[in-house]
Amino acid sequence: MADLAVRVGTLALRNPFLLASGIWGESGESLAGAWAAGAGGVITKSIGSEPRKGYPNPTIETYPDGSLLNAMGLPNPGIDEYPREVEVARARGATVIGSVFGADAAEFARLATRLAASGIAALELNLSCPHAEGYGTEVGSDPADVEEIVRAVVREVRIPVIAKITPNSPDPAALAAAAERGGAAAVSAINTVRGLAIDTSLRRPVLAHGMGGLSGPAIKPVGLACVWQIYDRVAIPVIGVGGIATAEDALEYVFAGARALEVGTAVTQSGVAVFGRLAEGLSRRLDELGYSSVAAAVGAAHPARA
Amino acid sequence: MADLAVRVGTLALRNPFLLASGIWGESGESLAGAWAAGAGGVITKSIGSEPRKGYPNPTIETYPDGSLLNAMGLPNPGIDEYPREVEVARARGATVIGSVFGADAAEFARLATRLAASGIAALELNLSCPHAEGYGTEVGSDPADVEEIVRAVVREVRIPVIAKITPNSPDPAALAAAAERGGAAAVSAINTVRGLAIDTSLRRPVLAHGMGGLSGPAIKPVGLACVWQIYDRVAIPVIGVGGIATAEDALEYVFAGARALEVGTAVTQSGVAVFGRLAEGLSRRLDELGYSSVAAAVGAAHPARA
Amino acid sequence: MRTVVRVTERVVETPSTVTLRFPYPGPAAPGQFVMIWFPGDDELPMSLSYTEGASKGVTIKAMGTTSRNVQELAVGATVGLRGPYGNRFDLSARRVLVVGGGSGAAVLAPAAERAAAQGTRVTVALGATQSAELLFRHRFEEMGARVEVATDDGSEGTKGFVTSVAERLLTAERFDAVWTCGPEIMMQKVAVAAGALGVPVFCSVERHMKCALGLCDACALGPYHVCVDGPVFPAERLLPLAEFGRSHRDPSGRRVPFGAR
Amino acid sequence: MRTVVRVTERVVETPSTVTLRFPYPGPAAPGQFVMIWFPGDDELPMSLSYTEGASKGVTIKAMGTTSRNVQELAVGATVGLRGPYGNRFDLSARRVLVVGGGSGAAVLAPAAERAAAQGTRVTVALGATQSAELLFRHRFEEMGARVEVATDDGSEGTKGFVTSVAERLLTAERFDAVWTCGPEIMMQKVAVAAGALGVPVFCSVERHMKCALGLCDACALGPYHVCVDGPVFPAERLLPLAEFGRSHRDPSGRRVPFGAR
Ligand SMILES: Cc1cc2nc3c(=O)[nH]c(=O)nc-3n(C[C@H](O)[C@H](O)[C@H](O)COP(=O)(O)OP(=O)(O)OC[C@H]3O[C@@H](n4cnc5c(N)ncnc54)[C@H](O)[C@@H]3O)c2cc1C
Ligand SMILES: Cc1cc2nc3c(=O)[nH]c(=O)nc-3n(C[C@H](O)[C@H](O)[C@H](O)COP(=O)(O)OP(=O)(O)OC[C@H]3O[C@@H](n4cnc5c(N)ncnc54)[C@H](O)[C@@H]3O)c2cc1C
Ligand SMILES: Cc1cc2nc3c(=O)[nH]c(=O)nc-3n(C[C@H](O)[C@H](O)[C@H](O)COP(=O)(O)O)c2cc1C
Ligand SMILES: Cc1cc2nc3c(=O)[nH]c(=O)nc-3n(C[C@H](O)[C@H](O)[C@H](O)COP(=O)(O)O)c2cc1C
Ligand code: FES
Ligand code: FES
Repeated sequence: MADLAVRVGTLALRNPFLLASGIWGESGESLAGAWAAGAGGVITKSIGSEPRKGYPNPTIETYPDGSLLNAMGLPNPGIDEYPREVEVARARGATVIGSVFGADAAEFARLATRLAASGIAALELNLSCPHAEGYGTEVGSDPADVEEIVRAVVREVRIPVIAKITPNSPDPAALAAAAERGGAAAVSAINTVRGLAIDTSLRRPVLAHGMGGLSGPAIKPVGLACVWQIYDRVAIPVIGVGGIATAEDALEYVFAGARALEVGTAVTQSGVAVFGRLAEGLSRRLDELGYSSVAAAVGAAHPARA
Repeated sequence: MADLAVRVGTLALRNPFLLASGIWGESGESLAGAWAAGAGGVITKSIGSEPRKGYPNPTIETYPDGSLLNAMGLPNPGIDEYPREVEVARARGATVIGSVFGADAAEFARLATRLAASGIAALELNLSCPHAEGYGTEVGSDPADVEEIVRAVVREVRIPVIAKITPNSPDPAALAAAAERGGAAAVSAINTVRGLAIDTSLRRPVLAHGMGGLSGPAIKPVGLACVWQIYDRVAIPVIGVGGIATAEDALEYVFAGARALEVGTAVTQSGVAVFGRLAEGLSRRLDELGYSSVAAAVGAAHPARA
Repeated sequence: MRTVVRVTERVVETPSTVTLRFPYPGPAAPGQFVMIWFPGDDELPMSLSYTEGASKGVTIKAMGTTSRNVQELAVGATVGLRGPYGNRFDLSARRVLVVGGGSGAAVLAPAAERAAAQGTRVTVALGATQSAELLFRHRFEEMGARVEVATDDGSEGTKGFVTSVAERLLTAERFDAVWTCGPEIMMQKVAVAAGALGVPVFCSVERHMKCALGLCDACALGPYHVCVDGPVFPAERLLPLAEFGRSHRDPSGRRVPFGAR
Repeated sequence: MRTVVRVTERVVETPSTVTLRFPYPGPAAPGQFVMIWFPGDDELPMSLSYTEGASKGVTIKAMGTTSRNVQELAVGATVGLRGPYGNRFDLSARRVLVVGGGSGAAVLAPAAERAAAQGTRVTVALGATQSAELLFRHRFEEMGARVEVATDDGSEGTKGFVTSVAERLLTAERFDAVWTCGPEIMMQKVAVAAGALGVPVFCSVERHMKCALGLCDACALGPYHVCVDGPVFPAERLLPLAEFGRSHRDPSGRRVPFGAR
């Protein structure tokens, strides 16, 4: 049986499958549920300085292939309230990875310090949230911003810091390289892909916010492309996200260069039971292909390191 | 019956559905075939200075939902040979729109002049081709480059110039605005979305080139988002591209702000007969919704102009 | 993947409650809900108050902004629909006590209707603020159910809470199951009372909903997600939860006590 | 959406031709082709030389780089497959003349085999550079076909082109159809000869292929795309085309005369 345990920097995971941020992430009981179902770790909803209700409904649109478009608008209970949810999950043994979002380096650093105090094992920075609403740009699309934010956070916390990279960029690997320079222990890629849906009968965007983020099967090729390019550019571990629903998807990401994986939209199919199936399926597939561990398979599709 | 004829700048089209560049675009007979099947206009393969064989096979990967990943590598007969294909299509009455790609403004301008001489009705600039291979960036991802290229071309030709925008950008609307400043008569969005596929049995990327471009149903939300944002930012007409396979898809694009539409991947389903079906379906749907013309419906989903 | 339909019928059920009917073919079961989008306004979870045939319906009580706005919705208005979502009432019990408060009857009526048609003996304890607000009272009667009512102001039936009617019925008669929907404190009381007598209770609960796909966590209730694990829960799953009857979550995910709603 | 399979059998058919067999379940018809990927090397269109059952096969003649490399491919080697693509031979004729040159027999053999099994009388005119290169000669004989051969060097049968054998057979006997695959100039000659006698001719043609989905235009031949409209065409559609027998397109899309191949 192939060894599924992986290390992402100093973060030890019992298996590479993490609950992605924003999925089952508002309540400690839900995080604990994903852990109990077999996730290797659980990432919290992205937490900000103040409670946010998020955008009004409709916040989600579904596609026939299982892909989703969402504009939740980063609802979260705020940094004052949220640590208690982390504690609920930790009390049930979960490896909890925090996620925060902010408008600038100072806010990220402040949030990081506060969330770190709740005992999270690592911290993911959501660098793909709307910076100035309506401008269509993101705080994480400029390498200089990314580097500055990561550096500011790394200065404040002792746990591994993971920079989550946007795919809405001509060169996501440059963003990952900036995160590495800033001291990130790892990068995760990708967050959702900018998208929109229109209801033609109603002549209006389906989502109340208009613009949304695409996730699920449709973006798997996009995520794989980002992970591939990032793996070629940085030395720190890469965490693959985007459209992972089967062990085969996971293996594509591992071969492209991912050391760990996040799973979001696939949870809609049959709940967190997906984590057990993914771990079992990946282990079986690694056995078939003759790999003794996930780590041994990371990046195997790259010619230079195959 | 709703009027399907549209004008994109000075370019008059009998209906808004254009054959997208790279599809049925190498031979004049094929262009003429798409025209005969009912396309409102046909865009040539992107033509460069020299003949290019393109990348070796596999150049294409298919997905269950009909989406494709391709890395053709811009095969084309070169600017010396290609004008004869335009002439074949024009002799059969087709409204032919040329497409060119180059490494810099000077090359674009040279190609534009030569292709314009073959009697094309308009010229699309493929601003989404690999600039420096392997660097993952594109000639069209910097607004300053886009403006410079468009300006150089507009100076040389009298036909409408259309700038084709990449979605692999934090702010595609900024690229469109740059094209407008440069003098473009219209912008088209989007070209393919960067993607990758890995064969896990073979432990290698499926496409010989590795990186590819995603097209078809998976990217429709991405194209819609770009068209929406561009429509809000520029005054020149927008041409929508990406995942259009049904009249309903087309209408989403029109409501998002597209005045004309390009159809690529959908041709795999049942050939160019798709053009007749799209025109008929769009006309019927416009009638149902009480629009007398395509033009009247453009951008109708935008709150300010609804 | 929404269906946009036109409202074909509008019935004012009580001064504060209106039913909207619309074509929405496909199967649905009593207990399930739809996400119904009032364009320009909110998208809300609403139980199907009519589940049979192609013409479905929802019954909306004026509570907050949107639910008040849509009281005025006319026939011909367009709404967006997705679903049905969630689980259903188990209709196998032969003698059922239905306990409804406020808009709770919206989801209980189709369940009772289908059960009654199958030969189940249905008894209804129906509560409201006042006589005119007793939702689906005649609908329950028409299906052959016995209806006992309670009103806050005593304008009809027992004055006070419907829970006291329910408790009286539970001690006086034998039931195989209780189905309840209404304020959570009401459901909790009913659950405790029936539980003490060994009668299984099924509660249809509400939580803030966004995705309705079991993804966003907005509707988390203990270890459950009301949108996919519910909305119908056996009371024994709910009673151990610290939140049941006490707190819910606002749209930001903060835990809010029920009083503070 | 490729299937990766292992080669289960390798048969050296002639000094320059090898057949690879592999599991590839699903339907396929004589005339269709697959895109077969030799990892690390090219992906090429190849007619299925075995179309029945789960074990399919291709028969590859050493022509250029990849087709030469894969002559050495061993049992157990992995290849990627997509398809089958393209149309098929119409097998309804009762007396068929099959005219094959070079690797053309690869696509003609399964068609003849299935037709013969249905009771069609099959006559084969088979050409090659030399006796040892006569592809599937025994396979044709085993299915009960009459085989007449021509070799460039006269090492067996008529010395010279297979077209002269075909022309002789066409004038001497009655056929309902001619199926042909081989060098385009050969097919053109056969088409003209049979056409003059009123016998319909079906040609399996080759063009450079990339997508095999009717999209990229690499395989354009007049108004047709060989990958979806072909590879089998009635000769009367091909004969009017300026390109047929004269030019094809290289991978860049340039028109290249056949000699310059
Ligand atoms: C499964 C389910 C079934 C329901 N069935 C019915 C029904 O049949 N009839 C009926 O009248 N009501 C039903 N509701 C309640 C309904 O969804 C709304 O909560 C109610 O109509 C108030 O909405 P509002 O926009 O007017 O309130 P607002 O002014 O927006 O807010 C008032 C309160 O309404 C609730 N609310 C608002 N938005 C939502 C939301 N997206 N999800 C859940 N609660 C929300 C919150 O508690 C909020 O504090 C159901 C709720 C759920 C979860
Ligand atoms: C529908 C179809 C069925 C075919 N069936 C068979 C068969 O059963 N047996 C067989 O031996 N050959 C078959 N071929 C030919 C085969 O695909 C190759 O052309 C041939 O094997 C030479 O390939 P190469 O890579 O060795 O040549 P290269 O060294 O790459 O080039 C030599 C020539 O091969 C041709 N070629 C190369 N790549 C392609 C391509 N992607 N598509 C088409 N032609 C190409 C070109 O004309 C080129 O000039 C078929 C071709 C087509 C289009
Ligand atoms: C409903 C929803 C909410 C999300 N919320 C967040 C979030 O708060 N923070 C974040 O970094 N990513 C968020 N994401 C992005 C996911 O974590 C993930 O990057 C993306 O969905 C791609 O993975 P998937 O295809 O497996 O869903 C959200 C995604 C969805 C679908
Ligand atoms: C096989 C293929 C080749 C393409 N070649 C070109 C090209 O040469 N120039 C160009 O501007 N776009 C090219 N494109 C992009 C299309 O024109 C179009 O922008 C994209 O495919 C999205 O539209 P679709 O989803 O309708 O296919 C190509 C796309 C495909 C699938
Ligand atoms: S509403 Fe999103 S999980 Fe239930
Ligand atoms: S091979 Fe692409 S169109 Fe035929």
